[in-house]
Amino acid sequence: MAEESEKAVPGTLGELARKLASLLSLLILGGVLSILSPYFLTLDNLFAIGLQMSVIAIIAIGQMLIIISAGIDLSVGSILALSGIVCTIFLADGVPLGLALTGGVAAGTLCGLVNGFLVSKGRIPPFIATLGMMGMARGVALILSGGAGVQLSSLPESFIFLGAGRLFRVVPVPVVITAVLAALGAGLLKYTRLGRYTYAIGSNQEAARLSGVNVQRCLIYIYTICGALSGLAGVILSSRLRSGQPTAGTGWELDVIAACVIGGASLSGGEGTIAGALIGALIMGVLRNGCNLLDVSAFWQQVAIGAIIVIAVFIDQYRHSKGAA
Amino acid sequence: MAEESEKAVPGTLGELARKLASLLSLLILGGVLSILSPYFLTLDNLFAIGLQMSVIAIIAIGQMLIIISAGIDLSVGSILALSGIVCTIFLADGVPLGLALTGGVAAGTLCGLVNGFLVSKGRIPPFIATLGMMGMARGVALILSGGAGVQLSSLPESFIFLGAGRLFRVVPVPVVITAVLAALGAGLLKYTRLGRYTYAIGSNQEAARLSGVNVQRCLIYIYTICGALSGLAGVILSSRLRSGQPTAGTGWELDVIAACVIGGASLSGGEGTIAGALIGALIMGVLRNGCNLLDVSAFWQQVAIGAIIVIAVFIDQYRHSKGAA
Amino acid sequence: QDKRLRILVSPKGLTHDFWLSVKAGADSAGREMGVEIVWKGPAAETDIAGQIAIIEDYINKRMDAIVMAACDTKALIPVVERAHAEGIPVITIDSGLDSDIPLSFVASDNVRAAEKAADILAQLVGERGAVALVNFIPGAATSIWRETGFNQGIEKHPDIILAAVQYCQADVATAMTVTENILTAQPELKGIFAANEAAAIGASQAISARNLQGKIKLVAFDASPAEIEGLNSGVIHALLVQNPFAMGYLGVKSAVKAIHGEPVEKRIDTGVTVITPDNLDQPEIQKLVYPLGRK
Amino acid sequence: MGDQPLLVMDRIVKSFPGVRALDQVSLTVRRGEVHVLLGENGAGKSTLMKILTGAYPRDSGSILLNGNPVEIESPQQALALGISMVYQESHLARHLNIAENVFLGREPRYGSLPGLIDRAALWEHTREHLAELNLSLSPRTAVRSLSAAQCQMVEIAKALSAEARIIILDEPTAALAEKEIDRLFGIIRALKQRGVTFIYISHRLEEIAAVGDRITVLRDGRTIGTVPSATDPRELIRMMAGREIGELFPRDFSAPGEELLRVERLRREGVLRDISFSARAGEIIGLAGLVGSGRTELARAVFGADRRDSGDIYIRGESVEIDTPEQAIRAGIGYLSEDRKLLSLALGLSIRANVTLAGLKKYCRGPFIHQGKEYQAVESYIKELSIRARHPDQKVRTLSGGNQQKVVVARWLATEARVLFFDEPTVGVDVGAKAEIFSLMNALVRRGGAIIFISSYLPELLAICDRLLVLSRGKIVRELSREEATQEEILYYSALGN
Ligand SMILES: Nc1ncnc2c1ncn2[C@@H]1O[C@H](COP(=O)(O)OP(=O)(O)OP(=O)(O)O)[C@@H](O)[C@H]1O
Ligand SMILES: Nc1ncnc2c1ncn2[C@@H]1O[C@H](COP(=O)(O)OP(=O)(O)OP(=O)(O)O)[C@@H](O)[C@H]1O
Ligand SMILES: [Mg+2]
Ligand SMILES: [Mg+2]
Repeated sequence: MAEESEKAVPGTLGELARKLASLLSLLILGGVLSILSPYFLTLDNLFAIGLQMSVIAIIAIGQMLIIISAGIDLSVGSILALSGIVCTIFLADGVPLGLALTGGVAAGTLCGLVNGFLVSKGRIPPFIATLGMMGMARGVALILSGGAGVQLSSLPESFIFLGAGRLFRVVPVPVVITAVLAALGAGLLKYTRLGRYTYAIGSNQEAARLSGVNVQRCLIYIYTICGALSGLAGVILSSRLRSGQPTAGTGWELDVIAACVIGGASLSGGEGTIAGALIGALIMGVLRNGCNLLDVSAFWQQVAIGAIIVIAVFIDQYRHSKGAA
Repeated sequence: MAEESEKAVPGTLGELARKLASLLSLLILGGVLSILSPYFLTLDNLFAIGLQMSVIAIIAIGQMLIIISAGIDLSVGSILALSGIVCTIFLADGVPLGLALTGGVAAGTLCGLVNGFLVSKGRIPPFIATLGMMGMARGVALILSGGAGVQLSSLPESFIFLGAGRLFRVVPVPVVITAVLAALGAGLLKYTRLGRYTYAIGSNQEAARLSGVNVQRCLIYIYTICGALSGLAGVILSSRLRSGQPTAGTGWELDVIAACVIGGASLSGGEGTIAGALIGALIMGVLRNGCNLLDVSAFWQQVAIGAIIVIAVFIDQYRHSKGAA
Repeated sequence: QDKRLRILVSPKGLTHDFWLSVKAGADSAGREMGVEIVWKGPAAETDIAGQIAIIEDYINKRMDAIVMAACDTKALIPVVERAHAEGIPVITIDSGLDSDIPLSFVASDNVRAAEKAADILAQLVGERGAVALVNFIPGAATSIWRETGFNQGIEKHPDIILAAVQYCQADVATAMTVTENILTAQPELKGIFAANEAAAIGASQAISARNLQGKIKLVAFDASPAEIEGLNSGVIHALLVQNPFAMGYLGVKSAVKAIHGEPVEKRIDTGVTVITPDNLDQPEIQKLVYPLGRK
Repeated sequence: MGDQPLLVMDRIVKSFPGVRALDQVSLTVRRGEVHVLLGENGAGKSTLMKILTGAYPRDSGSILLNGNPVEIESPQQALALGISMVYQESHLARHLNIAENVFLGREPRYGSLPGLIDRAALWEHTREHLAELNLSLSPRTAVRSLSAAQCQMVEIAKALSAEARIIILDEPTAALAEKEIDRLFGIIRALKQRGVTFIYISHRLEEIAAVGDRITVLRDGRTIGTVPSATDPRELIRMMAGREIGELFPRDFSAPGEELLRVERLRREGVLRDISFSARAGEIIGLAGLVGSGRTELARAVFGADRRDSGDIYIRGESVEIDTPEQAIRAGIGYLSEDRKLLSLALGLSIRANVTLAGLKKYCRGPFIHQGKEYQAVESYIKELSIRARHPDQKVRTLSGGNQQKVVVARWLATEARVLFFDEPTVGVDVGAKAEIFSLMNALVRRGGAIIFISSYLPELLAICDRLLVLSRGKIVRELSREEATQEEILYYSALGN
């Protein structure tokens, strides 16, 4: 909102306050849950949350880039499914693991590339371009798999390790991957030209163009990165599920976008951090986990999660405007 | 895109070109289908399309208002379900028809009102506010119905008429309702203050505020109208389904938004017409219908629809920039 | 023009082995009887309006008969009435309609089968302790029947408590997540009933990820290859298997009969079979599990 | 009680996080006067006025209208009290047409039904107001298709049409040329006769003398004093800055060097006709012309921001391919655009990100930004241009208008471009900062660069350009050397093609 943005806190202090606000929501949520359920604050459960959320979080990193550039990617869930299917079909056909993984991620990357082309060269609004890709990637995933899950008769150890392994016997591998990717993403945004241009495009695309930024090329990069990350997430998920599922990730696009917005991104672009994407993804994960731990009935769970998403953002908004007014 | 807006054709001529472009996509689509399938251009089939799309189109009218104001409403599908449930529960409890219908629409209106409050007074980004409502309304629909469809033992004739009746024995009632609402919506946008303010808010919210427009009140009106229309659509759908379905309308928010964007709306606000919403909804409907008539396999259908959505908008975009450059 | 009969077979969903087996059965009957099968269902099992649109479109396309698994017991009545009015015979399979128009209903009894599942699970956990239900879509008829049946079954076993009910939205990843969370919240859990294929696969992944196979008894519906795999590896202890192939096959056969004006049976029960590691190798079970032969 | 002041703003305090923008500022305005607010960039002028219109809440202090305390909490309330304002930043809804913008929030009603707009009356009233300003535009023209100057005129029409008792004009002439300014002053005088009171903000001192009655000077968020408009400009500058300003137009002229840029037969359908000119090292070339004469279009076409229909561009005698701004920048051409909000600034980003946006490669090793070098450079520009900011990472949105403009100037100085198009670079910049910008321009051409300087403010053009190109209807109608050029001469040729 124009009004709100005018009150924005300048400089690093504001950024910090903003980050802290969503972090605060996360901590409150965690605190409440630890009181309500003795199982919440166990290492097992925390890692389980991390594991459950890692797939969403990896996609959220890519989605965050796109949202910062004032775009949106609705196709992430479908790309995730397609990549998982491609990877497992390769594995089922006896293709070596490395090649199968690469194939899966490549499928996602390709979809992202197409998104990028449609948005930049084709001038198609991101919402429509990726909505189209959402249908196409899902359709192809269904066609390739014939509609059924792709079962693997023999599972390479290292494939299982990707989704279910533990580093040093403790930390789940997907969590480690997420952390590494998040660090890379944050570095990209902060320390590279592409990152800087992403913010500039999201804040004022025409100004970026008139400053010599090759807007089209940047957009292609960003959407491709998001596609690649969705592809990687799909491969990891299929390792966790030990199969390729053509319907995996249905509706996750909204979860991922919600994670980004809860984490402080603005859909009108120019704002957002990778840390925010992670915190947002964690809030969503903790919410779901908490509802299950407390055995909230599935129907009430929908109500509760809906309400808490709104409240989390409201707290953020409120602190934000408080700090500034 | 900033670039695009700069090249925009000024005044009414541009509007017309834009409208014609999506109309053109629709006509091309219709033409191709009439050649490919002898069943397409039959009165039965055309009314079937109209009937199938009327629910989506009614919601799209409300969604269009919100998109013009630079917002988005993800909760329309859930509100539709909730309203249907409320109405059918009332009917099942023997409440008189008029009251039951009012109750259903009122439930939707209330949800819209809450959306409006969250967005305007609560300063919660529309995406998040309505994402929350999407969960809450769906949850309440499930709770009220106990998760199962609400079955009606006796069906009042006039209730059935609402969704399945034919005016003068020919035109389906929902199609008539859609036409009337569309005319009202177009009038609202063109001839009333609220309509002009909707464009102004979407175009430059701060400018509207500084000109003395009560932005918050306008937003509340707009979201309430969209809620009411979704509620009405829900009541009509439950008449067509002869039952209340708590899972009705799942995922329709994307269809509705796509209809608006295909019809020329811009998600960054300030642009769009009711005629466009109708054309967009029709394009989506004709696409689905065409895939059925041509026996396109369900998986390929997803691919095809995804591709055609992109192409339709591309044609629009291309003509648009052609006309202006 | 081609004089071959055309029959629309409309399932509730297009994915998962269950519906693919129905399709296999329908196709096989189609080949046998020389009719063309059009396979068309909504994208999601909750998309009732989508199924209505499909049936409407195919009535407009003048199909010779419609075989359908109804997404809702009431909502599809008006279109079916229209089909009837146009003289198109309708057969329901798997999920029926509250209407007399369908000439036949070819299905197994979900409530009874789920009740049986409760008995088996109770027996497996030693008639004592906490069990959980991982169901699929809240509000879907089959999902409700299975929950109802399971509840009825559990009530017959006084020392068994149903500690948690969660839904997986017919999505494997969600099923895995909710099962993990149930396992965390219910450390005393003895057994799980997974009410469909996706729930079963997700639950078995969650159990084996925590190395609880054998300790948690898992009883599940359906018999996809992944579930058979689970049965072989000891994660799943019993499967309740319907006969989707027969539903598709008999549905189409009845439809052809109806087109030719021959009488058809109003209710055909395709039955439910319990598969355990012990009887898996029996030939009739193998036929049920691999209707098209082993892949 | 003829002596009672119309408006008193008493000890107004307003803080933004980290900065006290207004510290006990008081302002007394008499009925029927044109009261000028004067102050350096960031002094608090706009903030004070936004408090008066209810756009910002104030922290403390009181507002008296006709001696009665009033609470102004929203723009609606201000309008109801008869206060309207032309904001420094454009506030038009670009998707609506002129009439809808002019009457936004005050549409004529139709019939008794609530909410209906009398569209015929809307067009008619708007046409009258436009005619009053001598604007020959249809009320139904979409605002997005107007040039900056036309937008500004529409904003003025909007403020005047509100029939307010107090009209606030925050730098209304920044985007206007001589003719429009004269017309505006005429209208101000006429309305003054009718008892309307004006508060007028501008950085052009001779304007102030021409139209103002009394002047209140602000510095660093404090009131320095109120003086009559006849006060000596040097005294005013001293009050504003708290110090003497050196030379206002620092420039040393020397013989131009090699040819840097040559443009031949540039054409763009309907906008530019057969434009040829060249620029040499060490030159500042002025582009003069009326609003809509195509100066901006010329710069944009050379810079690759808009499509050209034909024409060749040579850099140091070699033909270059320029179809995008990226290529132009690579060829060493820069373009500072006239609309800082729409076309220049990423308002939500930091000063640092904005300053280095065009020249980011300079601070990079491969794809990586060398943050230390970047901070250093940005900090030095903040000092050189005296940008009033607390930190290089402060968001540009929170800067005052003039300081935002300086950020844009810094961006182009920070590139390695040797040929720079400066389109109205001094819009909204105070006297002192203007001198600093000119001195930087001077330094740049002395190092062997060339600047093509577009300004609607003729004294500026005359003072610092080596030669002037006069544009009319998209054609260069005359080239004037520094010696030949006078205001009359320029105006004469500008009007030629019309
Ligand atoms: N929204 C805001 N948030 C934070 N600080 C602000 C905001 N708006 C203005 N300021 C600060 O308040 C001070 C006064 O700004 P103001 O815009 O009133 O200056 P001004 O006198 O109008 O200057 P100019 O001549 O450049 O327009 C400046 O230091 C500016 O940075
Ligand atoms: N975005 C636009 N769309 C259509 N026409 C435009 C647009 N911008 C400018 N024009 C028209 O192009 C012509 C020249 O443009 P412009 O006014 O920018 O020239 P200028 O000499 O730079 O004047 P200014 O003093 O306003 O900068 C004018 O007739 C103007 O109306
Ligand atoms: Mg100012
Ligand atoms: Mg210009």
